[in-house]
This record gives sequence, structure tokens and C-alpha cells, in this order.
Amino acid sequence: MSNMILSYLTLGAILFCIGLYGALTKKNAVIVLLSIEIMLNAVNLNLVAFAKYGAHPSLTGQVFSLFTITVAAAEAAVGIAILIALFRAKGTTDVNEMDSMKR
Amino acid sequence: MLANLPILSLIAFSPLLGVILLLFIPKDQGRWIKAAAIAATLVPLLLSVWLYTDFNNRTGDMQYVEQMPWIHIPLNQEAEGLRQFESFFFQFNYSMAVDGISLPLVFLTALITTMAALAAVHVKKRWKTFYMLLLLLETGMFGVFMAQDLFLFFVFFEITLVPMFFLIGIWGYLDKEKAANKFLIYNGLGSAVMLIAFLILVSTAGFSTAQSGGQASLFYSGDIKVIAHNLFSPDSYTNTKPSEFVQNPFYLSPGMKWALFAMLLVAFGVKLPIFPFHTWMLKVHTEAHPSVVMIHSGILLKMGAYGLIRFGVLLFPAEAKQWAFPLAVLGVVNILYGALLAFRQTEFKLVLAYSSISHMGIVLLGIAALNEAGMTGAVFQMVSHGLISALLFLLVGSLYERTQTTMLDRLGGLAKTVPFMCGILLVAGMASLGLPGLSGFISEFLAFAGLFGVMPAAAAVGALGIIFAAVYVLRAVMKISYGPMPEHWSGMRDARFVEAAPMITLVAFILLLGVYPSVLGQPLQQTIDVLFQNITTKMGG
Amino acid sequence: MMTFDGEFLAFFILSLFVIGGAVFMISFTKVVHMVVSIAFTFISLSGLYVLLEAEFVAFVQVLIYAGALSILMIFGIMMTRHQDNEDVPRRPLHNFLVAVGVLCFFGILFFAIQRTSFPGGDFHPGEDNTLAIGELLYNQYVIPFEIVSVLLTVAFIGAIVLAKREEE
Amino acid sequence: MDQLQRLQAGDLAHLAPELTLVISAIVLTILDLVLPKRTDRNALGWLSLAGIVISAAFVAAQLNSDKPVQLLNQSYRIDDYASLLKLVFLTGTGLITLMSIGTLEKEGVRHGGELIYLLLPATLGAMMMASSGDLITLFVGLELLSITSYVMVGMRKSSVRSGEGAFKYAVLGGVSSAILLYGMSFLYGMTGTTNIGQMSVVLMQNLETYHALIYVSFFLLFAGFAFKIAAAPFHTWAPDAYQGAPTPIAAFLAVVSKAAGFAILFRVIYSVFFGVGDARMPLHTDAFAAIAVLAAAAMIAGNAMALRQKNMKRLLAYSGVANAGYLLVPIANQFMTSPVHFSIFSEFIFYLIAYLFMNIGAFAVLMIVNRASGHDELSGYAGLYYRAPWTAVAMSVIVLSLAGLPVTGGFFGKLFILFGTLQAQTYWLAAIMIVTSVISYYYYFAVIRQMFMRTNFEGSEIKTPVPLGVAVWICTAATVLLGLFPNAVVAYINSIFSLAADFMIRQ
Amino acid sequence: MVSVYSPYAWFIPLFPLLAFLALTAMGRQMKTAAAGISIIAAFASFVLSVLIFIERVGGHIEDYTWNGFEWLRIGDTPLRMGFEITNLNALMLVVVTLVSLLVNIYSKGYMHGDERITVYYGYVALFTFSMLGLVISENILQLYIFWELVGVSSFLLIGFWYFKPEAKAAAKKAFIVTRVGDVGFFIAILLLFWHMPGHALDFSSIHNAFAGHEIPSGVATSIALLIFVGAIGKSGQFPLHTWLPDAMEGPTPISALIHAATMVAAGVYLVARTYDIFLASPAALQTVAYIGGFTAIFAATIGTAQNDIKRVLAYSTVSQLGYMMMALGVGASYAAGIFHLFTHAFFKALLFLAAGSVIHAVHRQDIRLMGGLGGKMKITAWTFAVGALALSGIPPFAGFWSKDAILAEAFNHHQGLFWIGWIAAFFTAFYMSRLFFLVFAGKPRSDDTAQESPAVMTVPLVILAALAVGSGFVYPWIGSWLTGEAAEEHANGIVMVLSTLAGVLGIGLGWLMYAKQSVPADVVSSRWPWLYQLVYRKYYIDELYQKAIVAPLRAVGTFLRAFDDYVVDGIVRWTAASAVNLGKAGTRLQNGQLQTYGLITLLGFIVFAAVFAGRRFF
Repeated sequence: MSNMILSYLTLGAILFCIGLYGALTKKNAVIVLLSIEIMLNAVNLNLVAFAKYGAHPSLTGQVFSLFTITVAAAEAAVGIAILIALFRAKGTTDVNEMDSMKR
Repeated sequence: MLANLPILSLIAFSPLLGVILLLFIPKDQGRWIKAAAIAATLVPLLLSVWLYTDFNNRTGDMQYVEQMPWIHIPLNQEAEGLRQFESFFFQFNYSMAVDGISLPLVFLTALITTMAALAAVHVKKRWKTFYMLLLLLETGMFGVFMAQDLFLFFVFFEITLVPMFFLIGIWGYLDKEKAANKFLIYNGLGSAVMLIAFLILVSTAGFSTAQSGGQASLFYSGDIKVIAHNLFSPDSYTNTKPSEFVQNPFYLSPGMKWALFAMLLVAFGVKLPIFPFHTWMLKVHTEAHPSVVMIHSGILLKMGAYGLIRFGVLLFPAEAKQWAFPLAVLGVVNILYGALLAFRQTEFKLVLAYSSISHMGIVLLGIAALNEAGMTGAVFQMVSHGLISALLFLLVGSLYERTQTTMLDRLGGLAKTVPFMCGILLVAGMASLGLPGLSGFISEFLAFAGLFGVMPAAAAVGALGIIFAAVYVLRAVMKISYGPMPEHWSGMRDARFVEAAPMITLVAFILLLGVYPSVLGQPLQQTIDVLFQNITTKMGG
Repeated sequence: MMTFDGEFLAFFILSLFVIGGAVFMISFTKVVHMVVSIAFTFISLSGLYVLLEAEFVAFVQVLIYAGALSILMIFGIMMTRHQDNEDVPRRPLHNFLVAVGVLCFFGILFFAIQRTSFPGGDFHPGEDNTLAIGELLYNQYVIPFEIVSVLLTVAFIGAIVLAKREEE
Repeated sequence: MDQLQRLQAGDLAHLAPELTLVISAIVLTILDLVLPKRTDRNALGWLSLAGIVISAAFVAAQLNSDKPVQLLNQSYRIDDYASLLKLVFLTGTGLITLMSIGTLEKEGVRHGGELIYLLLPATLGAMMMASSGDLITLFVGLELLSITSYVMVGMRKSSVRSGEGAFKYAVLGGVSSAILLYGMSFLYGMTGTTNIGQMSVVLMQNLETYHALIYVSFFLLFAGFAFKIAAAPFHTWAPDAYQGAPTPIAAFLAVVSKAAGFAILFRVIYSVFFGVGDARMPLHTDAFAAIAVLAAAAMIAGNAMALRQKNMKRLLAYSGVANAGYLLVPIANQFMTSPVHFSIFSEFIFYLIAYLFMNIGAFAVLMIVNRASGHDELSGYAGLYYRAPWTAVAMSVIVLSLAGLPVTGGFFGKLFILFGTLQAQTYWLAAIMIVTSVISYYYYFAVIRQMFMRTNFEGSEIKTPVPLGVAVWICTAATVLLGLFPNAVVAYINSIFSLAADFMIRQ
Repeated sequence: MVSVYSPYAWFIPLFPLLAFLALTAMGRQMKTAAAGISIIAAFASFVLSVLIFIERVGGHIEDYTWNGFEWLRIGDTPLRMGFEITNLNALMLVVVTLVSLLVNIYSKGYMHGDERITVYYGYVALFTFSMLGLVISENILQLYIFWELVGVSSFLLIGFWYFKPEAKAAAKKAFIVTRVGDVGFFIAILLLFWHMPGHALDFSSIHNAFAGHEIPSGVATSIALLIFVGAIGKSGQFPLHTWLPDAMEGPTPISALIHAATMVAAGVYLVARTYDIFLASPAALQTVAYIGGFTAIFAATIGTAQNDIKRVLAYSTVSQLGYMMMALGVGASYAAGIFHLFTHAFFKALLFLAAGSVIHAVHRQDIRLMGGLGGKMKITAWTFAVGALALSGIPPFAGFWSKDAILAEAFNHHQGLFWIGWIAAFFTAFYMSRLFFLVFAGKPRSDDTAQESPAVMTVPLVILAALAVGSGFVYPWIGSWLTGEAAEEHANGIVMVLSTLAGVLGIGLGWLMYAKQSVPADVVSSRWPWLYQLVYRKYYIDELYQKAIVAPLRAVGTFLRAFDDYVVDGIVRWTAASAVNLGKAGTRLQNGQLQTYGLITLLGFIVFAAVFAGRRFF
């Protein structure tokens, strides 16, 4: 089933790219954070797929993906917290309006 | 008694003692600060007078050598080829010495700094900082002329940059900050090129082996002697071509040597300055305080010429020979370009700036000649121009103090109210245009004589500069002191003692050099003789 | 040549869900819809993990992503009184460049993935996937595991400090 | 197949520095909660400093061990590479803690206690990164550092800029983490292991099959690391994050976070990709060429963009970009090109040490100025010479060092790197390095111009809190000493450090 | 025979040098003592010069050379300084010291009351020192040094009244124009330096080398011509003569001292001193002759149309110097030229000092506004007449003999130049009579209350007048004494008659036009106004220089100034600006939008990957 891995990897790549596109175009800050989660999910998919179909299958990939999920959750939480604090100070969640510092 | 002291270090670092002394004088004690600072410049001056008299004229070697290990950096030697050695390191030593070429420049530095310190009595604010920076600058300049190690040289060279930046930027005229910036960036780039050239040299020709107790060490050295030895000995690594089988990272190909000379030329050409790298110094000349320009024009420009001789010609005689014609052309261009532009300036300081460019062209010609006469002329010109431009800017300072202008069209007839200063101005002008009996002539004669032996046409074209010099110098000098005088200047006071003393001193030296050039020729002669013997034997080999 | 077996069918459907959810998220204009569609993606992914014999990961995926994270995001949206709609994009050049960039990026990845073949080997998920993972975590990966605990604490404290309302 | 490895109780001794930090962090957290609201939080700072010093003492004790210690199948390594970098991190954090004591209120940070103890886990993350021999440890360490940093950047809660900076940093950091992880996932997929030391052999064996994917994973890692060290064109977050962050945190980002990025970049690139490739597929050459170009881009972009900068924090951010470029140079100068040039690590770490002191010094002075003027603009330095002459002198020394003028640590550091570059005969890189550093004179001296050549008529004498002043003078003194006697530092490093034993993870 | 006095010859320049130093140290103080100091110094020099001269006249005495002062050593080549006494420079010493002494005395009257009289005497002493140094120089480099010092002293003296714009301009012009010549001389020295065996520059080595034909003739020609360029500058020969008439802006005694009697003669002296080189190159000698001849007639014609008393004399000086050059060029020895230099020094000094006496009396210089002064200023008028006759070449005045010697040489060697000289002599006589009659004869043309000058001024006039009469009688003897060779046959009867005729004709015409007024004075200007204008405007040489040299150089300077500003510095600024603009472009991307930042990161990745990896796959 060596072809299976390529399908998983391609799916991961598609997912990663969708996440990337979302992170770079969406206006709403929450959605931007969500898009990053999609990217991390794509990575997880990769890791888990490699754990099964990789050159040297091992559980390490799954363990790695668990760490990734945990970290991603923490990151999302912190991101939302920052967003809330920012919202309190600025009153918007539009990333396009976050340009008080430039040049 | 003096002979056993590290006289060069004493000279070089005695100004720092002055800095420390000044630290303890309160800011508002202007009189004491000035007195202490001037006294502090006298120490190295007296020491360098002693050095000058004690110097052995009968040898061309380095004298008063002081050497101390300084930076000794071990390098990683885990590679296959390096493990067997006891140690592998690069080292920069604190190594100072003078020969006949640097000796006069050391003296010049001491003299002109003292004069500048006297001239700085016009400085209106923040004397304390001013003098501290001046003294720091002096240390840097001494170091440049004494250092025998590439790294040490570079460090001193860079040290001069910073105080100068402050001196221009704080005490200059309207556009001072721009001038300071231009000075800094331009000279910084020059130093950058120099550093690359130096480090390439150190990493190739500086590579040596040493035996200690049966074990061999490898090291990179910045010592000029080591580098020269490797560059000149035919069987050194530097001159061993790598083959398909043998790698040699220390090889310097002829093309590389050529490029190194070119880099050194650019590096020191900025300082000298060589056309077209001269525009920075115009701003410095016009915007900096005259006492600062005295040092700048009097000494700092000479560092460029000195470096070109010390590192360009002495380390790369063969390449210098390849470069001789372009050098001569550059020299001629400098002379004529500077002269023609000086002739069209309406501001006295700019006239002097362009005349400096013109005069530095003569140094280049002397160097390009690559013979004893030319080289002697180049050194004479360095000293002579140092004295003359210092004197001229001393006068600029004193005149500006009285007239508040240096625009030639607004000046005139000053000989009536300030005859003494105008007389000195006339002498300085005459020295600047190369009047025999004053110092400018000797250098002009020697430099042209030297070049004439190898490139008569270039020398002849360059000699046109002698006419142009007369034109622009007389134009400027006469515009200032001749002609009718505006009424409102009638009550002006002639030079005070503190102004007259440095003027007379400088005139005395200009005269001395003009009448009895051997006073400089004697220490120089053996050095240059030995040097050219070395060069000819090495180029032959 | 790809054989059309059950596993592949499952993969095919799940990946359609995954991509579909993600694409919907990108194209929806209402923020809440976006979150819902992304939750759908997360759940479909956990299905894929099951296919890949990573039951524990699949479980965690549902728990954390589809559960905790989506809820968190919805809270985030609520607390920031979002404008409900995504407007028409105001930066066409930017979006175009992003699209081109992302496509290039995908092109590079796809090219590299397609050029590679993995020899493959036997995969031993262990008798009990969760137990095996647990053993690994507590032995081989105990250091990062402990550090993750620090990390979570920090994130916890940080989030509180940042998000709590200051009394004036 | 790896057997399961267990962490023994005895191994905890090796983790003493890290444990110290964790314990201090916990103690401080609890103290912060327990202490009444109105008590001075300065004591927390001093305690935290004590923890850092103890941790550093443990690290110092681990230096120069006979044989590098590795725990749990290389998932954690204690070698001199890691220890030296840890000392850098700890020194940096220590100085930053010192300058935070009693000054945070004025910076706009209401939760000074939290900020001070959050520095500890962040440093812990950096230390994990330096010590890791395994991608998972490395990743977790990296995220610990990053997430803590996001929080700390956003600590000036009343300021819009702080929130914006934090959010931008978090989003871009998240993207870059994803990119980095993506690269790691491919590495894992190709080699079946997360152990850094085992990868290059596998990659070498399967060069043909994995060829394209190795490139992709390299560039994914490359982009991720470059983001962390803020090298152009991956630097864009830095100016905004620095400007938004409280000044000590900006210093932390500029020094510790950047140094940690370098710690993994250096180790991973060399361990995984060094020597991978053959004549037909010179992956190795391309990889190092890319790093060299990255270095050049960072030096050019950083220095050029700083030229007209009027805000001091942004200026220092761009200067940090340029300095990332300088630090990349020794990494790019890999030792295949010259049979005699092997001192890359000494060059790197010496400049890093110099950079640590001069940059923290610059930020500390910025704090002093900010306290007086209330903003971070360059014009705040106007007439500093009249208002606080000694601070102005210290700042001059620091600026000279940043500009690379003798006799300072920055000068010698650059010189050492340059010398190595010329030994390796990478002339173009040397040229770019030195020309851009000359260009940098312009904006560094702009600070000097403000301090000495402009006047601020409103300004009165500036009062400096003692810890902050001490931090400034430690940095200044260190900068000068590093310039005058670089041999002491380099000789020591050279005597304990070995590329084969302490740096490369090979099994 | 060994000389007794020659070893002390270095005292001769030393006295005036000491006087100069003393006077300079005084500044503007001690106005009364100034003249005394200078006169005593000049007198001391004069006495010593006379002693040396008499000694040499008396018997055959070896040339004395001392060069014990090692000035500078370049490599193995020593440059020495010293002094040398030969018959030639013994004669020069007497001329210089005598004229200098008389001018010093005269000045006491003429400059009476000037507030800078100390400075004036200082400058005169400096000049005397330089000129004497030039004369006794032992080598050509030393000669050059003093040569330049002479130039500078003359600059100082011309510009003595520094507040007058004309004086300022004249001084500048004098210095710069002579400097043009000096560069030629300078290059000649460089050529000598490289071509002489052992880089020797002393005159005896030069003599040996050139007389022994050790130097290729091509080189000799270049050296000789370049030396002559120097002489052209200093001696006011065409085309570098323009400074000399302008130099009359200086005080009149200075005109007498420098621009008539001594300094301008330096060029002639230089050629004579380096005559060996010229002898080695016939081409060079010919050039000297032609230039000299042309200058003689050229300046003489200009002299006929000038209205400023001193300018007329100045052009006559130029013309007479042309004579001397011609003499050097045509002959095989420098005797005739030096002889004319000798006599000319006296009568030209006389004429100038007399003119000065007139100016002192009427305070103006335009001869059209003078007239009838003969009655009021008898001594001046008579002595002026003596000088004019001498200059016109009327026997038995000194000028007759020396001019005759020259014309005889020309007659023998080059008929064409002889006739040129003859016509020049005619014009000379004409303008001198015009001058005399306009100034001293007829009726006053303005109401001056002219008075005879004081004795301190008239006594020198009388002494010079005596010399203007008497100095010609050394004619038979001087040639052989100077050159040490047997004299050629001289006293060609035809030449004597012809030259006297030229003088008489010229004077006659002048008498007819300006005294008797039977021929209208505007005979030329009315009929051929262009010709009059051409001559009056000095053949437009100044204008030509202005247009052809000064203006283009100015233009080049202006162009270079723009070039320096806009191109050289422009490139610098452009480079700086482009660095800044690069930064600006960079910061423009830094627009605060985090998604732009992300995009940059993404594109950065793609570019890096594409460039470094892409090339391995495509």
C-alpha cells in the first residue's frame, strides 16, 4: 500500500494550503487563528500517516501528533486571550485594522 | 635613562593621561581646562622632539621596537591536518616601532596637535569634552604611525574615526552633522575595504609555523615583518601554487595580489583623498571647526598616504610597479582637478580643501615614481602639507573669529588692520604654492624629479599644477589681504599672543624645512635607501 | 494502479469531508458557520486517524479539536462581539498574491511528494494503542511530556492574565 | 528498533538547571498569588534573579564534562554546546530581570510579577531547545518559549500596540510553527525517527528516493528557523512585536529568543543536513548557500531598513535583523570549503555573547530614556549628554559596539567572523558583511548625534533606578572587556568545546 | 691666482638678508631707522662686490667655488649649496649692488612719509638678497631657488600699495606670468637632474658635460629651450612680456631697481650662465635670437604709442631685453648681451629714477598732461636726457657701444636680425625723444607747481648719469674679460654709422613731431586708426590671453565645479540615497498588516526554495 501514503500526504498538503490561504486572507482574527489550527491538523495527518506508512513505521509519529495537538490547543487559547485583550483596548477583531505600528 | 623606557608607548598614550587629568577638572574652569589640555599635548611633543634627536639616522631599520603579545586566539584544530600540531591560533601583537618614514609623521602629529590645541582657544562651548576628544584623537594618530601589526594599525585607524566624528559634529558650523556623517560613512567604507585586504593578508601571508620544544605550532600573524617575509620569500606557502592534489588555502595568486593592492589603494585613497573619493573632505573642511581641520588636513590625510606607502608599496612592490602608471595619472588628475576647482571657489575654506586635493596629488606622484627621489618627495610633501595646511587653517580660525565670514567676496584689504596675520597668510600661501625656501618646494621638486625619471610626460603635465597653484593661492590670499578694506573692520585687533605663537612656530618649521631640508632628509634617507634596496632585490627574485 | 478497496473508499469519502469542511470554512461569510464547518473537518480527520490505526489520536482529536477548540473559538467570537459577516475582500491584489503563493507552495509540495516513494514497512500499533502510547510518553518522551505540563500551566496563567478585565 | 528507555532518578541531577527554573517559577507563582496586592513585587524579581543565578551555577558545573551526557536516547543532551548557550540565555534573562525590577509599572505593565516569573519558563524553553537531540523535545521547547513570549509581549494591556504586537507575533509565530512542524513531519516520515542524530545517515542512504522531499523539508525548517531568528525576509514580525512589547521583553525577544533560534538552527542544520548529498545532487552545498544568502539578505535588509527609522525599538529590531545576518555568517561558512577553518562555533558564540551585552545594554538605556520622555522615539535621546552624561557615555560605547568599531566586543566579534569568512575564502559574503556594517554607522551614530549634538531644553536631569543602572553598566563593561581581551573568552571556549563531541549528534 | 675676497662673497647677500630680517622683525616701527639699515647693508654689499670686482679686473684670478653645504641627500645623490665667483657674476654683483644702493638712497626721498616705509625697505632688502643669491649661486637648483625668491620679492614690491586694485592685479599678473616661464625652467632642471652624470646640477659639471658633448643634442635642445622659457618669463620676452608694463604699478624706485636694471636681467643672466647648454644646441640659440629680435622690435613699436611715462620706459625695457636675447642668440659668446645688460642697467635705472622724480613732482604719469618741466626740474631733465640719449644709442653714450656690439654681432652672423635690430633702434630713439619733448619741452599742459626733487633723489640721478656716459668705454675690454677668450674683431664701421643713423633719425622725427610740431602728432592715428589702435592696445595680446587662456580655464573650472557637485558628489549622494530608498522600499512592505507579513514570509520561502532547489530539478 505504498501509494496510500502519497494520498495522505497530498491530502495533508491540500489541507495545509487551505489553512495557509485562510490565515493570510481572512479578516476575522478568530478565523485566522482557526486557519492556523487547520495547518497544524494537516501536520498531524502527515505524522499519523507516516506512523503507519512511513519508511520505518513507528508509534513515534502518533506521540508527536499528540504533542502537536496539545501545543496547538495551548496556542489557540493564548491567541484567543490576546485577542480578547486587544479587543478590549481597540474594539475590533478585524486584522486589517491592526496597523497602528508600521514602517 | 630615557633609552630604556618604552618611549613610543609613552608618546602614544601620554595624551590619555591628559584625558584622565581633564576628567578631574570641573567643567566651568575653562582656563584651567585649556591650560591643562595644552600642557598635555606638550608632553608628547617634548618626547617626540627627544625621539627625533635620539633617532639613529644611520640605519634604515625599525627602531625603538616594543612588542607585547596582545590578542592570541586559539583556533579549532579538530581537522585531520591540524591535530598533530601543538597549537593553532591567530595572534595580534601590541607592536610599535618607528623608522625614518614614520618618525617625522610622529613629530608632525605631536606638533600640530599642540598647535591645534592652542588654536582651539576660539572654541566657544564644552571645552572639556573638546579637549578630551582631541587628546584621544592624538593617541589614535600616534598609534597609526607607530603600529607594526596590521590589526593594531587598524584599531588605531578606527579609533581616530570616532573622536573626529564628535569633533566635527559638535563644534562645527551649520551643516556640521551632515559633514560628520559623510566623514564617518566614507571613511568607514575606506576602512572596511582596508580591513578586508588586511584580513585576506593575515589569512594567507600571515600564516606561519613556529617551533617550540620539538612541537610545531601554526599561527596567523598580523605582524608586518612576518607578512612581508612570506610575501617575498619564493618558497613560502603564500607563493606556492596549489596543485590538483595539494590544497593550499594560503596561496596568493598574482591576480589576488593585484586586487589586494587595488583594495589598499581604495582604502587609503579615500583618506588621502584620491579623485573621485574626495567629496567627503570638502564638507569636513568647510563645516568643522578650524582647529579640527588643522588636525584633519594636517595629519589625518597623511594617514592615507602613510598607509599607502607602508602597506601598498612596501608589501606589494611588484604590484605597485604595475599600478605605477595609473597612480601617476591619478596623481596628475588630483593635482589639476584640485587646482582648477580651487581656482573657482568663492569660499576660502573650499579653496584650501581643493588645494589639499591638489597637494595630495603630489604625494601620489612621488609614490608612483617608485624611486628614492619620489618617495622622499612624497614624505616631504606629507610633512610639508601638514605644516602648511595647519597654518592656513589656524589663520582661517583667527580670521573668522574677527570677520565672521570666509567668503572671499566679502573679505578684502585686511592687510591694513591685521598686517601680521596677513603676512603669515602670505607666507603660508607662498609655501603652499611651492616657493623655494619654504617647505612646499622641496617636496614638489623631489616628487616631480622622481616621477620625471620614469614618466616624464606625466610629470610635465603635472607640473602645470605649479602654475595653477600660483593662480588659486594668489587669488585667494590677495582677495583677503589686498585691495580696499571695508570701513567696519578698521578696529580689528591683530593676532594675540596665543594665536601668534603657533603661527610663528609653524612658519619657523616651514622655513626650517625649506632652508635646511636635511633635518628631515637625514632620518629619511637611510630608511628609503634600505627600502628600495629590499624592493629591488625582492622584485628581482 | 490504485486498488479500489474498502479502506480507500473510506479514505476517499473522509478526505472529501475534510477538504469540503475546510473549503466551506474559507468560503462562508458567517463566522459561526465557519466554525461549524471546521468542526466537521476536525471530526472527519479523526475518522482518517482511525483508518490509520491511531485510535488514541483520533479520540484526542475529537476531544480537543472538535470539542474544546471549536467551543473556545465560539467563545472567542462571542466575547469579541464580532461583525457577523466577512465583507467582500478589499484587497484584491493581496488576495491574488496569496493565492498565487499558496498555489506555488502546493505545487512544490505536490511535486516533491509525487517524486518520492516510501519503501514502507510493518506497522505495529501495539496490542493496545493507548497503552503503547502511554508507555512511550512516560519513558522515552517523559521530558517533553513534563515540559508540556509547564507549557500548559504557562498558557493557562498567561491566558488569564491577558483576558481578565482590569478593575480601574 | 529503540528499546524503551526510562528516566532514572539519578538523571535528575543532570536536569538540575532546568528543575531550578521550574521550581523557582512555581514558587514565584505561588508567592505572587499569596502576597497581598499592595506589597512591592520587587522582591519577586530578586528571587527570580537568585533562581537564575543558581541555575546558571548548575550549568557552569556541567561545563567541560569528560563525555557529553545524553538522556533517553538523545532526547535530551547535556554537552558544552548546550551549556554554553544556556549560559548565554541565563545571563540574558538575568540582566533582563535585573532591568525589570522596579521599572515595569512605568512601562505600562500592571502584572509585573507575572511578567517576571513568565521569563523563567520562557528561558526554560530556550534551554530545552539548546539541549534537545530529538525533534519532539525541540518542538516542545520551542513552543514553550514562543507561547510564553506571545503572552509577555501582550502584557502592556492598556496599550493597543502591545495587543497588536502580541497578536501579530502569535499568528505569524503559529504559521511559522506549522511550517516548521510540517518540515519535521517529512523528516520523520523519511527517516522513521525523530532523533536528530540518526537522520543524516538514513537520508544519505536513500538520497535518490527522497531527493526532492529532503529539499522541501530543508526549506520548511529553514523558513521556520529563520522566522525565529528574524532573518529577512522572515523578519516582518519583529519590529511590530518589539514596538508593542514592554522594553525588557523586546530585549528578551532580541537576545534570548533569537539566540535560542540560533541554537536549534545551528545544531539541526549541521546534524541533519551536513554532508548530505553527492556530486549530482549537492544538497549540502545548496543548503549552505541558502543560509549564506539568507545571511546576506538579513544584513542588507536589516541595515537598509533601519536607516530612516525614528523609533528606537523598531530601529533595534531592524538592527537585530542585521545582527541575525552576522550571526548566520559563521554558520554558512561551513568547514568543507577550507581545510583550516573550523572555528565556526567560537566565532558564532563570541559574537552572540557580545551581541547579548550590547543589545541588552541598548534596551536598558532605552528604558531609561523612555522613563524620562515617555516614548520610544529617537528624539527622546536628544541632549541625553546634558541630562545624564554617564548614561550617554555608556550608550555611546554600546552603540560603537553595535556599529562594530574598536575597541569593543562587537568589533572583535565581527572581526573574528570576518576572518573566518576570509579563511573560507567566501569573499562576497565578507564584502556584504562589512559594507552593510559601515552603512549601519549611519543609524547607530544617529543615536550619538541625538545624545551629543542636539539639545532638549525641556529635559531635566534623569534619574535612573539602581538595578537598571547596574544592568547598563554591566553590559557596557562587558562590551569593553570583550573588546580588549577577547582572547580570554575565545581561549576558554576553544579549550572546552569540541565540534565532534559537543556539537554533532551522531550515533 | 687665488682670490682674497671671493671666499667672503657669501657676505654680499648676507647683509641685505640681515637687513631684511631686522626690518621684518620691526614690523611698522622705527620708520626713520629703516632707510639707514637698508642703505648700510646695501653699501656693505656694494663695497665687497667692488673689492671682488676690482680684484678680478686687476689680474687673472681663478673662479672660486664653495659648495660645502649638503642641503639634502636623495639616495646616494647629494644636493649641495654653495657659491661661485666668476668674472660674469662679479660684474653682475657690482651692477646689482650699485643700482640697489642708489635706489635705496633715492627711495629715502621718494618714499618719505609713507607709513609702511619699514616694510618697503624690508622688501627691497629681500629683493637685493634674492638677486645677489641668484647671481652667486653655484648650481642651477640654487639659482632656481633664488630665481623664485626674486619673483616673490618683485611680487611684494609691485603690490606694495596693496589697497590699489591695479597694484593688486599687476602683482598677481607678474607672479603668475613669470611662473609660467618658471615651470619651463623647473622642467629643465628635472631633465638635467636625470641626464647629468651623477645627477650633478652645479655649473662646472654642466659646463664639463655639455662642452664635452656628453649629453645628446636632442636633450640639450630641450633643456636649453626650457631654460629659455624661464628666461622669457623673467625677462619679459614675447609672449610672456605682458606682466612687465603692468608691473609699473609699484613704487617708481622699484621699477628702476627690478623692472629695469636687475631682476629682468636675470633671464639674460640665466642664459649666459647656462650658455654651454645653448652652445650645444644651435636650434635653441636660433630660437633665442629670433624671440629676442622679435621682442625688440615688437615692444619698441608699442612704446611709440603709450602715454604713461613709466609704460613707455617699460616697453623700452622689454625691447632692450629683446636686444640682449638677440645678442645671446646670434653670437658665439654672451659677451655682447651681458655688456648691454651692464650699460642698460645704468641708463634704464637712471631713466626710471628721473621719471620717478617727475612723478614725485607732478603726481601724475600721463605724458600728455605734462610739458615744460625742463625749466623747473633742471637736474632731472638733464639726467633724463643723458639716459634717453644713451638708450637711443647716440655716441658716445654707453648705450651706443653696447648696442653697437650687438648689432655688429648680428651684422656678422645674421643680416635679417641686424635690420630688425636697426629698425627697433630707430623706434627706440623715436619714442624716447617723444617722451623727452612731451615731458620736458614746450609749455606746461596743466598747472603744476613742479619743483626739483631733493638732493637725496637727484644725487643718485647724477651718479647714474655719469655711469650712463662712462660705462660704455669698457667696450674694447669687457668681451675678453668676461669670456676669458680672445675678443673678436669689433668696431665695425658700417654698423656704427648705421646704428647712429637710426638713433639720429628717430630723435629727429620725434623732434619734428613733438617739439617743432611740423609733423602732426596724429599723423598715424588719423590716417590708419586701426594701426594706431593696434599698437596702442599692445597688439591685443592681453585681450588674446584673456580670451584664449584665462576665459577657457575659467570655463573649465566652472564646468568642473558643476561636475564635482553633480557628478562626483552626485554619484556619492545617489549611492547613499539608493541605500536609503532600498530601506524605504523595505519599510513600505512593513505596513502593519500581519497578513502582508505572512505573505512576505510565504513568498520568501518560495523564492528560496525555487532558486536553490528548483535549479536541481528543472
